[in-house]
Amino acid sequence: MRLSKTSLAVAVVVAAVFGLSTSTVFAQNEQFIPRLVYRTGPYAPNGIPFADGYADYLDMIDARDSGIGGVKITYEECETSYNNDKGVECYERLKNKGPTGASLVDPLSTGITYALIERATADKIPVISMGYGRADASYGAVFPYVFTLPATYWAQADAMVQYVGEQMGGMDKLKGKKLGLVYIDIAYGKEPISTLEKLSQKYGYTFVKYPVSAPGIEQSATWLQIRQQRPDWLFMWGWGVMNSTAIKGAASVGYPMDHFIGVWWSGSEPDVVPAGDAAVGYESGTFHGAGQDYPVVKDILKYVYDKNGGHTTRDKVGEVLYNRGVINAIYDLEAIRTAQDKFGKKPLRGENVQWGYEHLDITPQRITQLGADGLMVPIALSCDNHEGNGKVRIQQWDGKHWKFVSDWIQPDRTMLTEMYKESALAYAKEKGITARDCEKVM
Amino acid sequence: MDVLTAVLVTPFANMWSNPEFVLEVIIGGLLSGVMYSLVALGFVLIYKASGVFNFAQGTMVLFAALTFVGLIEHGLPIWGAFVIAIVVMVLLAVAIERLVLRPLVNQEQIILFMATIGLAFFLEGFGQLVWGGDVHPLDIGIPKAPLIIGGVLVNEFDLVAAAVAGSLVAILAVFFQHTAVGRALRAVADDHQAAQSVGIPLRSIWVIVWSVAGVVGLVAGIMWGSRLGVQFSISLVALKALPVLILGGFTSVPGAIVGGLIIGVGEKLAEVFWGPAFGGAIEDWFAYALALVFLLFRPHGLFGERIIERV
Amino acid sequence: MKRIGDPVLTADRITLTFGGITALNQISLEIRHHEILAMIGPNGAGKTSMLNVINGFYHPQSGSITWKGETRRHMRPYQAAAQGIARTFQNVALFRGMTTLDNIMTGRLLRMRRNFLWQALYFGPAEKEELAHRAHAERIIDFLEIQAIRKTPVGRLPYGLQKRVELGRALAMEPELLLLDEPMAGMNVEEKEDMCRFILDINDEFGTTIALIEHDMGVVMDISDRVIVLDYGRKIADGPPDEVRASPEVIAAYLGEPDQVEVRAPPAAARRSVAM
Amino acid sequence: MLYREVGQFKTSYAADQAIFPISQERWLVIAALAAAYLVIPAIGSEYWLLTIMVPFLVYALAALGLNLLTGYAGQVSLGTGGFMAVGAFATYKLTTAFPEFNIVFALLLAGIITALVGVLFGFPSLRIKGFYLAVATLASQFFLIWLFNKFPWFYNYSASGVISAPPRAVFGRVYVTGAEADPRAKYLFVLTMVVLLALVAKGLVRGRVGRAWMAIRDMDVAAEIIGIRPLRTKLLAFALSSFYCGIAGAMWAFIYTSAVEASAFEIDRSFQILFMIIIGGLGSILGSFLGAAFIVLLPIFLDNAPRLAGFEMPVNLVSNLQTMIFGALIIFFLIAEPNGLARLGAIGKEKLRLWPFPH
Repeated sequence: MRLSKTSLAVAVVVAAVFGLSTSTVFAQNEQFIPRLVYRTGPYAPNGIPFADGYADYLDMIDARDSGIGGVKITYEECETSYNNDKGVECYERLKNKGPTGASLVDPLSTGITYALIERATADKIPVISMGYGRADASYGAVFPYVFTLPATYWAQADAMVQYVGEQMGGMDKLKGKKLGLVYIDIAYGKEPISTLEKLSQKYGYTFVKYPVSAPGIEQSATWLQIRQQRPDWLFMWGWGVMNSTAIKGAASVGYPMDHFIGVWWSGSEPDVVPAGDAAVGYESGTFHGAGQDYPVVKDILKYVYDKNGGHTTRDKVGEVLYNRGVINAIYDLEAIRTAQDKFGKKPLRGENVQWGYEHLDITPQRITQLGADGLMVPIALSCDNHEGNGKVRIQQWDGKHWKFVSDWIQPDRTMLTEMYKESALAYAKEKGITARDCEKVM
Repeated sequence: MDVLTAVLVTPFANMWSNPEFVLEVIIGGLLSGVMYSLVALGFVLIYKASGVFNFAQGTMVLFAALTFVGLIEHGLPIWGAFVIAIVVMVLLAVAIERLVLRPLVNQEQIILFMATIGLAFFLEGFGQLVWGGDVHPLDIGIPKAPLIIGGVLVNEFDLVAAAVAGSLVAILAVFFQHTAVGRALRAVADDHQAAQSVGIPLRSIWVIVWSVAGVVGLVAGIMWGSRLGVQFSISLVALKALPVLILGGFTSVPGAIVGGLIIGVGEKLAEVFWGPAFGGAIEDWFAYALALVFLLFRPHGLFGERIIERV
Repeated sequence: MKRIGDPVLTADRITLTFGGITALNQISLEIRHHEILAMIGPNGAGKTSMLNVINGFYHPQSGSITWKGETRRHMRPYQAAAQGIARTFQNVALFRGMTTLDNIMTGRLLRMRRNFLWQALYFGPAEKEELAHRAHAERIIDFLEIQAIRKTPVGRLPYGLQKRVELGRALAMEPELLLLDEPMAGMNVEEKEDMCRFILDINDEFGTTIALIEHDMGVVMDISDRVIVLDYGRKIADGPPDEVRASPEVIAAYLGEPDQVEVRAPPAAARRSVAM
Repeated sequence: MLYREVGQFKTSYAADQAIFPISQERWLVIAALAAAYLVIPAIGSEYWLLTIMVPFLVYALAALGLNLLTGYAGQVSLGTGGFMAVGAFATYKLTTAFPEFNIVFALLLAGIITALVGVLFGFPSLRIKGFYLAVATLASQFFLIWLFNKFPWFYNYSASGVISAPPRAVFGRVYVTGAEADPRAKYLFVLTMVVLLALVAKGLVRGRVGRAWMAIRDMDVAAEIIGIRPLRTKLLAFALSSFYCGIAGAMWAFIYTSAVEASAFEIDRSFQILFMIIIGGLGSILGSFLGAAFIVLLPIFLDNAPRLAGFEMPVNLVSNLQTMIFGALIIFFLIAEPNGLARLGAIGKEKLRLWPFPH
């Protein structure tokens, strides 16, 4: 008896799985955006605000100006738990949704970005890895469908070094100083190393690496070493639980917080709050502002939260990662808008949006129109520049809020462009890809 | 060649040149080790009494911590939250015994192990369903300031943790040695059938053991939680406890402590002095390698009971 | 009347101790070609230990074993097996997860030559070999009259049958010397009779030399050509059944009439040595 | 009267030793293969082929490998992920160093390399047993992942340590890796590899090697006394098991995700595959496939179920519920049939034989 019950269960499951289809009915005038999010698992604390910000902005746009150019923006979230193969599954499941299929995809994970680059290129769907993913993809000639705006890890590393130099009163002061990098020992954490090594030759500082094995819940050895070697400045490429643990570690060995600068994924509320007072004075990079007093954020409160909508609670609106989600949404929609100007105000295919991204030009005026003054910086993309020369800013945690402590810093573009190109061409060679000639592409 | 020097010469040179630092690393290792032991204890208790390798222990730590912090956020005083959390863990133990262990009684180890994996998944989902995936800061007023004692840096928090672990072990020891329940537990640990035949109710014993393991998990959860903030990643500390287990032996409470200390010191020394030679971040696999070396000489761990094969 | 040949195996002053306990004390004995040798003695006398020494499971502290003219100090059980020594165990040691047939086939492993690459392909040589050995296994199954349980997992079989399968597995190795550790323990009369028949048949059909341990004096006296009596790790008698039966030492060891032997509770020390 | 052995008398041992002695079974398998080769590629969408069938097959292969080691030879291992990583990185190095080298050879060679590594890490099994061995194998897991993460040589000095599959063809223009590869080609390639390797495994376990393994598993002392060399036998198990896992890992990296970093083969992977063989059935080839199906397909189904049922739920709710149900189902199946889904099938068979008579 018991047997028949279980075998029945098996049968049902299998049958249901195989009955699973991915096609559903759509209104025709819609632009579909797949949302790869992680609201569960080890990185949920960082994934949740980002996903909320993005979704809220789309809701606001649909509520306020009923879509882009009259085309309603629809989206569907898919839970990846920051897990590469689930990310691939989500992408494949959602890429054909909507009347025109997925307009673009935001993998929201360096690992998933890597897994999607080829698939998406083959499917002609742009991959928007905003401030993560593979830096050399900024060289659009080799990576036509990958975008790294507004700045890559390499750009940020350079900006951080510039900031440090500025703090010490001149880049020449870096000579003979010791710069340390605490990083999570996976692909993402290793991204800045090449840049920082290159710069160490340029400015003559010594560069020390402190890898922390993932997930980074145990770091005492690392901090004992740091206490011993006393680097003058300390950068951090951490993620999730590692960040708060590192901040506590720094405090526990009495490392000066204002000399401890995290990557922009190490500079949000979930990273500092668990560390409590220890985190006061800790700094991090960023490419956008935090807080609620920007017109666009106010609009979200007005059109979404005042109408009892919204994915989170009012007080969480404006958190660093929330605003980052908003920024990401702004970029995506602006690209769609740009594409609409060329291809017409109708649902667009991935390759149209790709064109939109390659011609994306967010001017100061446009930023004002968007109500994002001070929230974001102007960027302009092109066929071979998929990064758009975004700027980086340093912010500091005062125990309650993140406050800017530097002006917008322009990373050393000439050096970076060279590095992107070199690395990208190596990749092209290995893959047997022939780079596009951006003179011909218009 | 220089690899050899980096491995065989430089580390010892550094140690020699800076004995104070060595001492500091060793102390740091001991204190981290204690934190591992806290988690390992839960495994040992359950394995000892029911021969089950409880894969869900890590998740139980997370679940307990989430419950505790969740209650505090709902405005309960710390002691209140603590008591209720204990009650919750006991209820959990009862449910597990009724729904998982009883139907699977007398099954092979591997099956029960698999069942606890199912349990782990369930609790993982349930905990996040109830308390959400956000990170919950937890501060129960343990001081965290760094102390410099004779040039050696010690973290107050770690000292408190060590004290907690110590007293926990002491309590368990008393519980096992000097109470009727404890005697029954030891009898069961020795031989299920025999224990039953002298009228020890196996089921209630299991409930008790899983409850105790739950409470130990709660304590571990609070300590780790106030260190990392209560979040999903806490369940991953279980991986730090496994090498401690094999080194100390699945069946020995003192083993869990000693094992923790050895692993802690070993991995920290390796990371600090040998790490650079290999590009760092070696402590994870080193802990296992260390345990493995011990196993080759004591196949059942330092304090584990050895099984005599007879023909 | 069968012809008993020269010694095939000679044990010379074997001494084996576990911690403080002496399991075997200066024991010398020989096993002659084609004979059925019985080892008797109270529990813990060291009978099983002696078998374990002979097939290399234990390594004696002193003394040596000469097998087919070649003297050895140290060897592993699988080497003994390779040299043609098979055995069964006091408490059945079958592979419970496998069927009767598979258990018996394991006895053929040593004689299978195809390596795992052939195995991987299976068809062709490996299959041919497999089938040849299957045929041999089937002959043993017929011989032991266990056709009915060919495909039954041995875990489900009654004790008596398990003992029979274990004997089959040992036979499958086509051993020259077969060591049987209490082949009839826990059997009823019919089963015992069958087992006796098998042992005798094996001895004259295959010409296998057999050394067995048995408590049932009746059986021992009936089937064995020669009897060795051990007591507390010492050899106290060695000779034809009738002679041994008469030996006063043996009678003393068994305190009472030899023909109705009760198995006494062994002294603690001895019991320990058995447990090893 | 569907399922009968009656009237199928074996006239030769050969017939009795055949893989599927009962003709119904034979037909069932042939039908399954036909479906896998003809129907699925015909009707399966890209989503189906690439994100459900391919991972399922790759997982099944890895499970198969682990089952040889754990299910048949009785050596519990948690190093599977590490061995998969060896396979993946070995293939990457081989195929980037010798682009003209056919991918099939690259895979097999990678498998052999993994086998050697497996032997290396198999040595402790001579002394260490059961759960102690299981946890000890974690040493290899963590070490290997660290190794591939740490030394740039393994990933050709790319900035991030991610390896991505260059386009490679089985023959002519039939690409099975890289972007332009046709999903069907990928699927059929993986399918063929898995089917062949499964047959090989079957051949191994029903012959001499398999019996030696099971003997060691069931009672190593007795096994030694009938002439089985424990170390050799165990190491052979480690070698072959790792060979399978290596190829599985390579296909994971090259055909499924087409870009991985070492952490894709983290400890979770090892656990996942252990779950598969326990759920599917230890010591059963079929079980490896059933287990893989359970662990791979069930979560995907549970993920989609609410949407299919037509009501929207927040993803985090869905995913948490999914985890809970998944866990509960594992326990449920264990209580229903502790010896795994394969055993469940066997019981079903016995019932069918008796049907319609109860006994």
